[in-house]
Amino acid sequence: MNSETLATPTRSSAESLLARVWRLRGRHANPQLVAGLSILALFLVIGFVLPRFAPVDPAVWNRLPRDLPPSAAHPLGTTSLGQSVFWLLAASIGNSLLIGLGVAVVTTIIGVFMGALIGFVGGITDKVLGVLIDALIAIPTLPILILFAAVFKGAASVTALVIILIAFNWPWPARQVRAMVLSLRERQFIDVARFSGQGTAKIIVREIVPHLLPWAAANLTNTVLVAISLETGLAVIGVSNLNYPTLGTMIYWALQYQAMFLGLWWWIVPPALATIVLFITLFLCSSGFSRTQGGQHA
Amino acid sequence: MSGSLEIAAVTKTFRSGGPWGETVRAVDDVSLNVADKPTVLSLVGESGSGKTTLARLILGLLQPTLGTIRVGDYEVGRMRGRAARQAFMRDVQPIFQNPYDTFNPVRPVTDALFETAQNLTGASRRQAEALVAEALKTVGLELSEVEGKYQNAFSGGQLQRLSVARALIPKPKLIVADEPVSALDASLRMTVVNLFAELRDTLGISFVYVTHDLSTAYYISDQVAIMHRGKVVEAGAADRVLTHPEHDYTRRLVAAIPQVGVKWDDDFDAGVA
Amino acid sequence: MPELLTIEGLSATYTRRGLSPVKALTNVNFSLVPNEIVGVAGESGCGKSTLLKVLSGLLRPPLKIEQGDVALHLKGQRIAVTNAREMSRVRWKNISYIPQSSMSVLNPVVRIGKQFGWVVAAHAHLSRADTDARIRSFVERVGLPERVLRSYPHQLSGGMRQRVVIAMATFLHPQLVLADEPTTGLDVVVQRSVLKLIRTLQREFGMTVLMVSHDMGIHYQVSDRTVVMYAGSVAETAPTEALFKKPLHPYTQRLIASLPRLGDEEKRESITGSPPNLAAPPPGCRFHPRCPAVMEHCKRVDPPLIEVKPRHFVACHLYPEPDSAQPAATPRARA
Amino acid sequence: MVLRYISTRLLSYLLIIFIGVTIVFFVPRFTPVSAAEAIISQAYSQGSFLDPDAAEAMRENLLESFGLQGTLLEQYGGFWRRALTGDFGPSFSVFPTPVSQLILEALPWTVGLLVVSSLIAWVLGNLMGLFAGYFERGAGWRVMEAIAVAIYPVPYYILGLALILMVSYLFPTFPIGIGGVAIGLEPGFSLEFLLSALQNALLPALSIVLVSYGWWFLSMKALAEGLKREDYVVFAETMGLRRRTILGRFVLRNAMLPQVTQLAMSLGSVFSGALLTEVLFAYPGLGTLLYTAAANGDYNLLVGIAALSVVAVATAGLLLDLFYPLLDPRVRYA
Repeated sequence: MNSETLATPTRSSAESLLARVWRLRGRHANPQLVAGLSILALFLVIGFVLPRFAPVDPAVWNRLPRDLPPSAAHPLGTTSLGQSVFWLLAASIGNSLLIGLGVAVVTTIIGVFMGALIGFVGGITDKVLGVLIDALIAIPTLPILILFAAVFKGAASVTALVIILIAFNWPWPARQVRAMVLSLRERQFIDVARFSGQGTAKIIVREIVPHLLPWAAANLTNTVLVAISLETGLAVIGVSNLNYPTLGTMIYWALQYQAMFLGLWWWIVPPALATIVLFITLFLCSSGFSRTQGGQHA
Repeated sequence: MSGSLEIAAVTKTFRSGGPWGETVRAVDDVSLNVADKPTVLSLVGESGSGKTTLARLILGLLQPTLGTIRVGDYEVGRMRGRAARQAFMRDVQPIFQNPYDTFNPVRPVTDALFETAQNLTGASRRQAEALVAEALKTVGLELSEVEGKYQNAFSGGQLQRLSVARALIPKPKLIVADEPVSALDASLRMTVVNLFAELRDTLGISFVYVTHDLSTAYYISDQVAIMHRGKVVEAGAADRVLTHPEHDYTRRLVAAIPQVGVKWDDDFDAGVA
Repeated sequence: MPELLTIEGLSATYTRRGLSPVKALTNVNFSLVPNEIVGVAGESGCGKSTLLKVLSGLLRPPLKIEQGDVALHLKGQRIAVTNAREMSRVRWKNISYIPQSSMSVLNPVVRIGKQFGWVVAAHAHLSRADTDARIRSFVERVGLPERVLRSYPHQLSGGMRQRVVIAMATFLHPQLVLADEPTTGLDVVVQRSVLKLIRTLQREFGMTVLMVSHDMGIHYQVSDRTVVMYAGSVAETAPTEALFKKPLHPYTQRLIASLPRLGDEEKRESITGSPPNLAAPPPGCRFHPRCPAVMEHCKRVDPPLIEVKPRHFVACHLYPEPDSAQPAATPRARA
Repeated sequence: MVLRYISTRLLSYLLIIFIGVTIVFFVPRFTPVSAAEAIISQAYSQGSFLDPDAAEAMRENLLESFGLQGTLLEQYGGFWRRALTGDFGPSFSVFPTPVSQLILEALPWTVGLLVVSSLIAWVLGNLMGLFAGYFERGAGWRVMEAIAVAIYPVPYYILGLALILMVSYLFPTFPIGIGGVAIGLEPGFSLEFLLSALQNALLPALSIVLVSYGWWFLSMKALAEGLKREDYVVFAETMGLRRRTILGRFVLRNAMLPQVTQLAMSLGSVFSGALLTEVLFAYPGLGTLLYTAAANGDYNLLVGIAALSVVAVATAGLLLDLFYPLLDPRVRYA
């Protein structure tokens, strides 16, 4: 007998994930998540809607006069390559998010599927894949990514990069989902579901997956962060596809043209700042989502 | 179809700590028989005695390392194919210890009842409704008052009755109840315990009642098996085993129950355990 | 006999933003005298654990005392449990605590002997060697081999760990020990020996033990006096023998009658209904929706706790108030 | 029992190295274009820097590295034979210096920078996180948390970039250096050399310290908040133990278990984004070496660093596994 059992029933853990997030606006405010999602929405608009209105393709060089400081015509000035920083930034944000989301969505799906499968099926599948997953996690990604990217310097497409990022990132969610499924599998309601005549697939989908959703949302945003960070890292040292505008390649070109030392701050500061804000935003979302998990085990 | 239970020389070992770990005999060469008539068999023991493992073996949730278990016409764990397993589940149903974990917190409690009806009896949604309502009535609940609610809307006692109702839907011959009342307050326990006795008498269902509580075991059992460190140390008619225990361990167990009305004798000393 | 602890008109609530406050305790009155074991019985949500939290003086939000007075009386000095400063001075030296789960109350990565040493060092000024020697002999006194002092908690059985915790709680010979379900999770044979240890130490040191347990059988075996709580209030309190021989409150009667006994074929029934939601308790007597002897009066007026027989108090309208009795009398134990 | 514990760990250690090195071998081969061709053409395009003899020698070596003469299995076997002796061939960008020599020269710089800054961040972050988690209610701790939240998710190199921007625009007088030491200084234990090295390591170290400080602070705070509610901590408070004992021997001691694990992992993963920080500051460590190798298509050097990173991370994990039981009595080689 404690305060928990005395209290009126806890808020229904049956609420959908979205409802849970939404309700957090109110009394049990989760300001982190609300702030994170709001700024993320802003980034999505800047990255995916704004570029449609670009007067000139920002990816093409030498369309505009070079090295112009910010003005009414060019809100963030122009680069030494004759691009509008403002429109280039919008396109870069969009592309970075696209890479991040692409990697994150596929990674999370593969991870949840593999984790749920090996966790629930167990046995030899679990042992073999478990070892593989542990090894893949222990292997540092960046040097191998650089090795891969360097071998194809220039030839590696963005798609190839995304595929490699997926290949190296699915083991994380898989391992965590496996652990969660292993503990969920011990819950009584799973045994009850078996004795209700439910098949394995239905048990996974109906009984287990709903418990993984808040985690999956947290993992998704976190993977967006990791993927963008890796891509940016590769771009900053010049081994990704440098013709594809992303936050990383934008910083790369600014550094290559000595923007910092030539006083072209409007070229280097916006992408750096945008990257920092984007990372903080994604982190707020991801840690906010993990906090909504609290209601799960009421 | 019958509800007889035949446990023949069953041993279950677990490995602790990985593939090179030590082997633990959770259930050690246990043989028990329950005749084909409505019976309550209690498996009584303390934590680690192997009683829950044995219950899970009977349910087929674990496979015996050695020996066989037969329930009616089935050899547990040897059913092949979904149809055979479902047939087994029509005859044997479980009730678990923790009422708060019996129903998935993210789904309405009645989902599990409807799924049982539709999967195991092949009923349509409408027929299922009648089956669910009937089962709920047996345990003293109305479908209209529970439908669509989640587990946190119920007390432990109500959840445990819902759990019994779900188990009753396929009209089983045997219900295996693992510590079904230990999470309930003493004043509410007898509702569930009396319900078992009533179901045995009216519907002819046999029960395997797993418990560490000797008083309720005495109260409803026809037969009792006392388990200690994986072995059955004493088994027989409940009245005989619990009021005139022969095995030393059973005696110590009986002597240590804090019963109202029987004062402990002062020179009793169980020593440090 | 002077009182050791007095509880007068105690009401406490759990308050949480956005939820209606939970009235965990309502107008609780009783007191403890030196050298007795008082059992507090009751089921989930009856307020027994909250009571222990208040008595130990470890009040933390969301728990809050609404009304009433709880005080310790030590050597003529009166210490309110809400006085954090004074309480921290007497804690463990004069009033100690045996928690529920010995599995998790010991630091898993520190040897028992070391943890024991910290407890002693925090309250007594002894030399290192002196401390060690006394701890060693005390550990033997509670029936444990000396080697447990060199062990880590996970290397001990549940019964041994609980003995360690009991030793820590009684080492300084406190006048009052609060025990919260001290045998939960232990097997019955071990439970019996642990309870026996508590009683032996209590008699030997002349301590007072307030023991909370949901198990009526334990109170029957161990307690000198039993307090039965229901829905945050005291329903009945009496010397244990009298309470079990002739319970007066309908709740106590039903509760005892619902317990099956070995060798007894009598049909046992649960109490109908379930305990009230303390965020919105029923008016009048809180037991009235479940009471077989309910009267109109019970639905409106909360019965006061009155002494119907010497040292036997009950809060029920079935027992008329004697003219002389003051309303809301405090049951005083007379030893 | 001890033997079993060690052999299990050793087995998984070897397995990780096996899988990791195999990936390093196969990744360039599982690609649509022939990696060898790509590198050979790159090598030739850089042939202008080399005399024709050296270019030819390089080509020979490249063919040998890729083992293009044998079957895939033979190539793989040859790769292992050379890898086990630490022989990754000559570097192409600094031909014919052996890769192992280049790595050995760069390693002390990286280890010095990363180990020192990681340890500083670890100690500071854990201490602050401990107090912030234990005394949750203070407003000051909340501000610190907000700062940590704002810094931790940013990759090291982006923060490094931000630091450079701030320093060059806002505090132009700040004494930063680029490179390992001032130009012209010979390595040695002279005061001048050490000071110069310290000065030049300041900014890269600061960016690493800040980011990892954020991580340690946040994780320690979460741990301390959780531990504060653990039964044994509450009981210790009930028993009136000294606050110093509770903080040190109960909260900190138990929080150390996961934090040491994490530290070992993070020391092992010096090959993460922290390496890229070096590039920004032209700091002469492994990161810059990796960058040069990538920029010049120095295949041997890239493979050498990648293989080294696999071994280093796996070794850190193994050492952790072997020492962990000393820290946590519950796993005493069981």
